[in-house]
Amino acid sequence: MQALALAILLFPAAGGIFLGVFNWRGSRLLTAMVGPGVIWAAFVCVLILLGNNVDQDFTYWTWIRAGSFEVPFDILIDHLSLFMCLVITGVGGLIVTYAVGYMEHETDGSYARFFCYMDVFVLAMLILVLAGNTVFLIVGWAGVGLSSYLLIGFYYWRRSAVIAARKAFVMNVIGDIGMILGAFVLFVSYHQVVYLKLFPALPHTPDATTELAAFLLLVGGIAKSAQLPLHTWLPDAMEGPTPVSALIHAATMVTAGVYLVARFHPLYDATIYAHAAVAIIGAVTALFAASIALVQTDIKRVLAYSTMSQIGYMFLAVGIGAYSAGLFHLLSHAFFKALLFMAAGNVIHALHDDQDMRHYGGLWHDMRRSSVTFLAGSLSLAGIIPFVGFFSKENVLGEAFSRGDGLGYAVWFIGFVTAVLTGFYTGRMWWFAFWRPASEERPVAGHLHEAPLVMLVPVAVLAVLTTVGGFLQIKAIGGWALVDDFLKPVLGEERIRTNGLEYLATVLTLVLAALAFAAAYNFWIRGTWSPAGWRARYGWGARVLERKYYFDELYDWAFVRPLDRLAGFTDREDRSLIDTGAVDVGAYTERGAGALSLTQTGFLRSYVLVFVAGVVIAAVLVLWRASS
Amino acid sequence: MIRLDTPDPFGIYSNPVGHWFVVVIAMLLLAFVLITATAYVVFFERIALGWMQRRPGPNRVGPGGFLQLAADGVKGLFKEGFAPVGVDRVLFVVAPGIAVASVLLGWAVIPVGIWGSITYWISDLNIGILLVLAVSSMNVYAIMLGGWASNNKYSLLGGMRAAAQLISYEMAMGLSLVPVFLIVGSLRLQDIVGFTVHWGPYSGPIPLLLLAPVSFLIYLVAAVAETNRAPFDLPEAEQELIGGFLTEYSGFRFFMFYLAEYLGVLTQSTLIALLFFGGWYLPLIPGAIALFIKVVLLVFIFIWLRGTLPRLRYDMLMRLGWKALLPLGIANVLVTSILVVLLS
Amino acid sequence: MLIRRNPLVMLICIELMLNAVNLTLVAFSRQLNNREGQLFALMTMTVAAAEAVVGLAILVDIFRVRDLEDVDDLSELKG
Amino acid sequence: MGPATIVFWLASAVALAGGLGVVLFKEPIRNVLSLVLVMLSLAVLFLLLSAQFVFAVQVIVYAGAVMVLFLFVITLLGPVREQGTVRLPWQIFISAVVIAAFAGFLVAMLRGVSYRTPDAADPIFGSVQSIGVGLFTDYLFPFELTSILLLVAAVGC
Repeated sequence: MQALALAILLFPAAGGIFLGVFNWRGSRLLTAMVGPGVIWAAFVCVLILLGNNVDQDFTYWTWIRAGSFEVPFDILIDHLSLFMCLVITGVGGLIVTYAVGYMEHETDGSYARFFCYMDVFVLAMLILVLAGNTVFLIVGWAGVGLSSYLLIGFYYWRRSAVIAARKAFVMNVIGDIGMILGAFVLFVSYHQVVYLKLFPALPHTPDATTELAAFLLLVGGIAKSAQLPLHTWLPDAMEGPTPVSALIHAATMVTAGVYLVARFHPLYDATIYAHAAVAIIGAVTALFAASIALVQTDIKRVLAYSTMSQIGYMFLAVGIGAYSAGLFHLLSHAFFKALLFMAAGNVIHALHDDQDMRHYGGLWHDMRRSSVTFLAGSLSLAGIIPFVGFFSKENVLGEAFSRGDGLGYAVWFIGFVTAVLTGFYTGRMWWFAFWRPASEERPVAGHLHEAPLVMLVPVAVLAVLTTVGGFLQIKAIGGWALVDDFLKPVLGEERIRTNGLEYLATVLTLVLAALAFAAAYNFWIRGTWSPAGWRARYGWGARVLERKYYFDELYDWAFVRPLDRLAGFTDREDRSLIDTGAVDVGAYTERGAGALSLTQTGFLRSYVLVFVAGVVIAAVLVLWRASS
Repeated sequence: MIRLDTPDPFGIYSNPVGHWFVVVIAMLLLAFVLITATAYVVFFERIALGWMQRRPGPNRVGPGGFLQLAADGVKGLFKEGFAPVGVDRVLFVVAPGIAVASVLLGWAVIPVGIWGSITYWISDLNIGILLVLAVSSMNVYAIMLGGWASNNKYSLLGGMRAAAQLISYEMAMGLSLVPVFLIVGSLRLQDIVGFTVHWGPYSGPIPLLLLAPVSFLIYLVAAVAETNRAPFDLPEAEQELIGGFLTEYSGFRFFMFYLAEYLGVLTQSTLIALLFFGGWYLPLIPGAIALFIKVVLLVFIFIWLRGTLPRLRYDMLMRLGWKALLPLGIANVLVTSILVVLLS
Repeated sequence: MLIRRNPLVMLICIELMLNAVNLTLVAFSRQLNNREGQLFALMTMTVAAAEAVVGLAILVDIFRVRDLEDVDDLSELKG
Repeated sequence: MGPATIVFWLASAVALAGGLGVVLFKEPIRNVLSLVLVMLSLAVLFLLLSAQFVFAVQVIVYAGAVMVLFLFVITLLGPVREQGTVRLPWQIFISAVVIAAFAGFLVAMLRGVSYRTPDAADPIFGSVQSIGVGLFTDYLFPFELTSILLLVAAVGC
C-alpha cells in the first residue's frame, strides 16, 4: 500500500518527464497514449487504495532536518484526500482524454508539451491533496500555480495569453505568500508541520494566533480559488486552451481553497472571525460573479464567472462548518462544470475557436449531441432537479439555513439570490447560444461537424454522471447521504435537518431558479422582453457589470498607476541627482587614475618586488607590535 | 625491516650494528636476486617470442641458450660508452641511473611473502602501494631527460611522448586501485594480500580479481603503458622514431635502460600478483612457489601482449587513456563504493 | 623571482615557495601533534598543481603567439 | 646520532642545494631538475616527520605530475635563455635590500624561540585514515572548494 500511495504521484511525474524530456519530438500516438494513460493509472491506484479502505499517514523518509525543524516526506491517505484524488484523477483523466481530440491541430512539439504540462499540473494537484505536512502542501500549492501559469500561457505567441498567464501567476504568488506565512505561524506556535501532529496541538478556544494563521491560509485559499478580492486572474485565464479551462476550473486548481479549508477544519473550527470570513467571502463572491455572468458575451467567460460563483458556494459551505456539503458541491461542480467546458469546447472547436456567443445559434440542430450534454450541464448548474447540481447546491443552502443564526440566514439569502441569478444567466447561455436560430455572423457556413468520438465520450460520461450523480446524497428529499458518511471519519458529523421550513426554502429556490431559467427564453427567443430595452433603461447597471465592477480599473488605479508614477519620479531623480554625481565621481576617478597609472610599469618583477617589500614591512610591524 | 619471527640465537638482530649489517646484506641479496631474475625475464621473453613467431630464439650460448643473457650482459658492460656531440653530459649520464633506481626503489615496500617462519619485507609503511606508484612514476624523468639530453629530434619526441603517456595513464592506474582500497580498507600491501572473506562455509583469502575485475583490467592496461611496452611502446617506436629516447644510447647506459624496462615488467607482475591474485596464497603450494608461479604467468601475459598486438597510433593511445580508461575507472570507483556501502 | 626574467623560471620559483610553506606546515603539524597542518599542506599542493597547470597553459599560449625573450617584454598592460 | 638524524641532515642539505640550484642555474631544465631534487628531499623530510600520506602525495603529485609538466613545457618550447636589454637597473639592488630586511626579520623572530622534542606520534598520525577522516569531516568545505578549483583547471585547459 505504501508503494501504491507513492505510485499515485509517480505515474503523472513519470508521464511529465517522459513527455517533456524524451517524447518532445517523438511519436504523436505515444503522446496521446502516455498523456492520459498515466492519469488513468493514478486513478486505478486511487481506486485500489479506496477498495482496501486505507487510512494512514505513510512516511517515506526525512526530507528536511534543521534543528528542531524536521519535515518528513509523507503522504496522508485518508477519506478526504482519497475523495479529492478521485475527483482529480477521474475528472482530470476524462479531460486529458478529451484533450487528445481537442489539441489535434497542434504541431507535434506543442502536442507533447501540452500533455507534459497537463501531467505536471495533475501531479502538483495530487501533491497538494496528498501532502501530509504543511511544507509539502506548499510545494504542491506552488507547483499548481506554476503549471497553471504554463498552461494559461500555452499559446505563448499570443500577447494576451502571456499577460493573462503573468496575471494569474502574480495573483497566485500573493496567495502563496499568505499560505507560507500561515505555515510559519503554525510552526512557530505549535512546532509541528505534520497534520496529524499539528491538529491535536491546536487549542479549542479561539485566540489571536489561530485567527492569524487561519486568515493567512485563507489568503492562499482565495487566491487559488479566485475569490474576492483576488479573483481577477480567473476570467483572463480563459486564454488557455479549453481543456485547460476545464481542468483548472472544474476539477482541480480552483477547488484547492475549498480543500484547504476542509483540510484545516480543526483550525477553522477553533476560530470565529476567520471562519466567518470564509463564509462571507464565499457568499459575496457567489453573488458578485453571478451578476457579472449576466452580461458576458464570451461563452468561456460566462462559464468562468459561473465557476467563481459556484466556488463561492463551496466557500460558503465550508465557512459555516458544513464541510462535506462543500465537498459534495465540489464533486458535483467538477462533474457539471467539466461537462459544460468540454461541451462548449466542442462547439468552439467546430466554430474554429470563436468564443463569442453572439455569433452562435442553431447549435441544437447542427450539434445535437454536444447540445444535449450541454443542456444537462446547464440544468445542473441552474440547480434543477434531478441533476447533481440541485442536490449539492440545495445541500449547501440547506446547511446554511438550518444553522439558524444571523450569519447562516445572511449567507443563505445571498446564496438564494445567487441561485436565481444563476438560473437566469444559465438560461441566457443556453437559449442564446444553442436554441436561437443560427446567427448570420457564424464563422462557419453550412453544417457544423460534430466532435470526434474521443471528445464526445468523456463528455457523455460526464453527462451521465451529472444526471445521476446527485443520488449519492439526496438529503434534499430526505434520503441517504453517502458523501457525508464517506467523509465522516475526517470531517465529523453533519447537522441533521430539523424543521419543515428548510424544505420550503429548498422548494422556493428550485422554483425560482427554474422560473429564471425559463424567463431567459422570453428574453432571447420569444422577444416578449427585449434585452436592448432593458439595457436602455438600466444602462449604468449593465456598464458596471460589463466592466466587472471596475475591479481591474481599481487595481490599476490603486497599485499600477502609483507604482508607475513612483518609478517615473525615481527615474527623473536618478537622472538629475545620482547620474550627475556618478559622472563627477567618474571624472575624479579618471583624473586620480591618470596620476596613479604612473606606478603601473607593466613589469611583473617590480610588482613582485613591491609585494615582497609590503610583506616584509607588514611582518616587521606585527613583530614590533607583538614585542612592545 | 626484516622481521625474523624465530628466536634470535646469536643476538645479532638485537644489536644495532648487527641489525644494520643484516639489513644491508638483505638489501644486497634482494638486488642481486632481482637483477638475476630480470635477466631471466629477458631470456624468457626471447624464448616465448621465438615460439610465438615460429623461430628458434636464443640457442647458441650454453645449454638451450641458457647463458645468452650472461653473454649479452658482458658484451654490454665492455662496450664503449659513446656520447654524441652536443649532448648535455651530466643529464645524459644521470638518466639511465634514474631509470634503474626508480624501479628498484619500489621494492622497498613490496612484501615478497611469508616463507616458512620468515616474514620478509623492507619497509612496512601504511601507505605501501602509494609509494610504489610514486616511485615508479619517477621513471618518466629518466626517459624525458634521456630524450632531452641526447640532442636528437627523435629522442626528444620520444621523451615528450613518454611524458604525455605517463600523465595519461597514471590517473587511470591510481583510480583503478581505489576500489581495491575500498574493499580492503587499507593501503598496506600486506593487508591487501591477506584480505580474507567469510562467505558461508568458506573463510579465507580470496583473489581480489573476483571482487574487482574491472580494476584488474584497467590496471593491467595501465601497467603495460607505464612500463612502455608493446602495444604502448610509443616512446621507443623503432619504426617511426628509430628507437626514440634510446637512439643515442649504447653500451652500459643502454643496458641500464634495458634492465629498467624488464625490471619494471617484473615489478608490475609481482604487484599484480599481490594485488589481484592473492599473492603467496595458493592451496597446497608453499608461499614462495605460489608467488613464483603467479609472477611467471603474469610476465608471460606481458610477453604475450607484445607478441600479439600491434602498436597503437598516438592519438588512439591518448583517447584510450583519457576517454576510455579514466571514465571507466571513475565509474568503477563509484559502483564499487556504492556496493561496499550497501553490502557492509 | 625578483631577478629572474624567464617567465618559466618565475613559475618554478613560485612552486619552490609553496614547497617551503608546505614544509613549515608539516613541521608545525608534527611539532604541535595535530593533523591540520598536513591537511592544509595537501590543499596547498592541490592549489599549486592547479596554478602550475594554468600558468603553464598561459605561458605556452604566449610563446605560440610571439617570440618572447624575457618577462619584461610582457608590459603592454601598463597604465 | 641515530640514522634518522643522518638522513635529516642529508635531506636538508640536498634541499638547500636544490633550492640554490633553482635560483642560480641559467638553463631552465636545470632549474626544474633542481626543484625536483628539492621536492624529493622534502618528501624524505615529510617521512621523517611521520607525514606518510603527505609524503606519497608530494612524490606522486609534485614530482610525478607537476614537474613532468614543467619538463614537458620546457622541451616543447626549447631552451629560453635570459638575454636582451636590462630594463630595470635598480631592481637587483632594491631586491637585495628587501631580502636582507626579510632575513633580518627572520633572525629576529627566531632568536627567542625555544625548541622542544615533539611528543611521540601515535601510529595513526599522518596515515591515510587520519587524513581522510579530517578531509571528509572537519574540512569538507575547503576540500570541496579545492576540488572545484581542480575541476576548473581541468576543464579550462
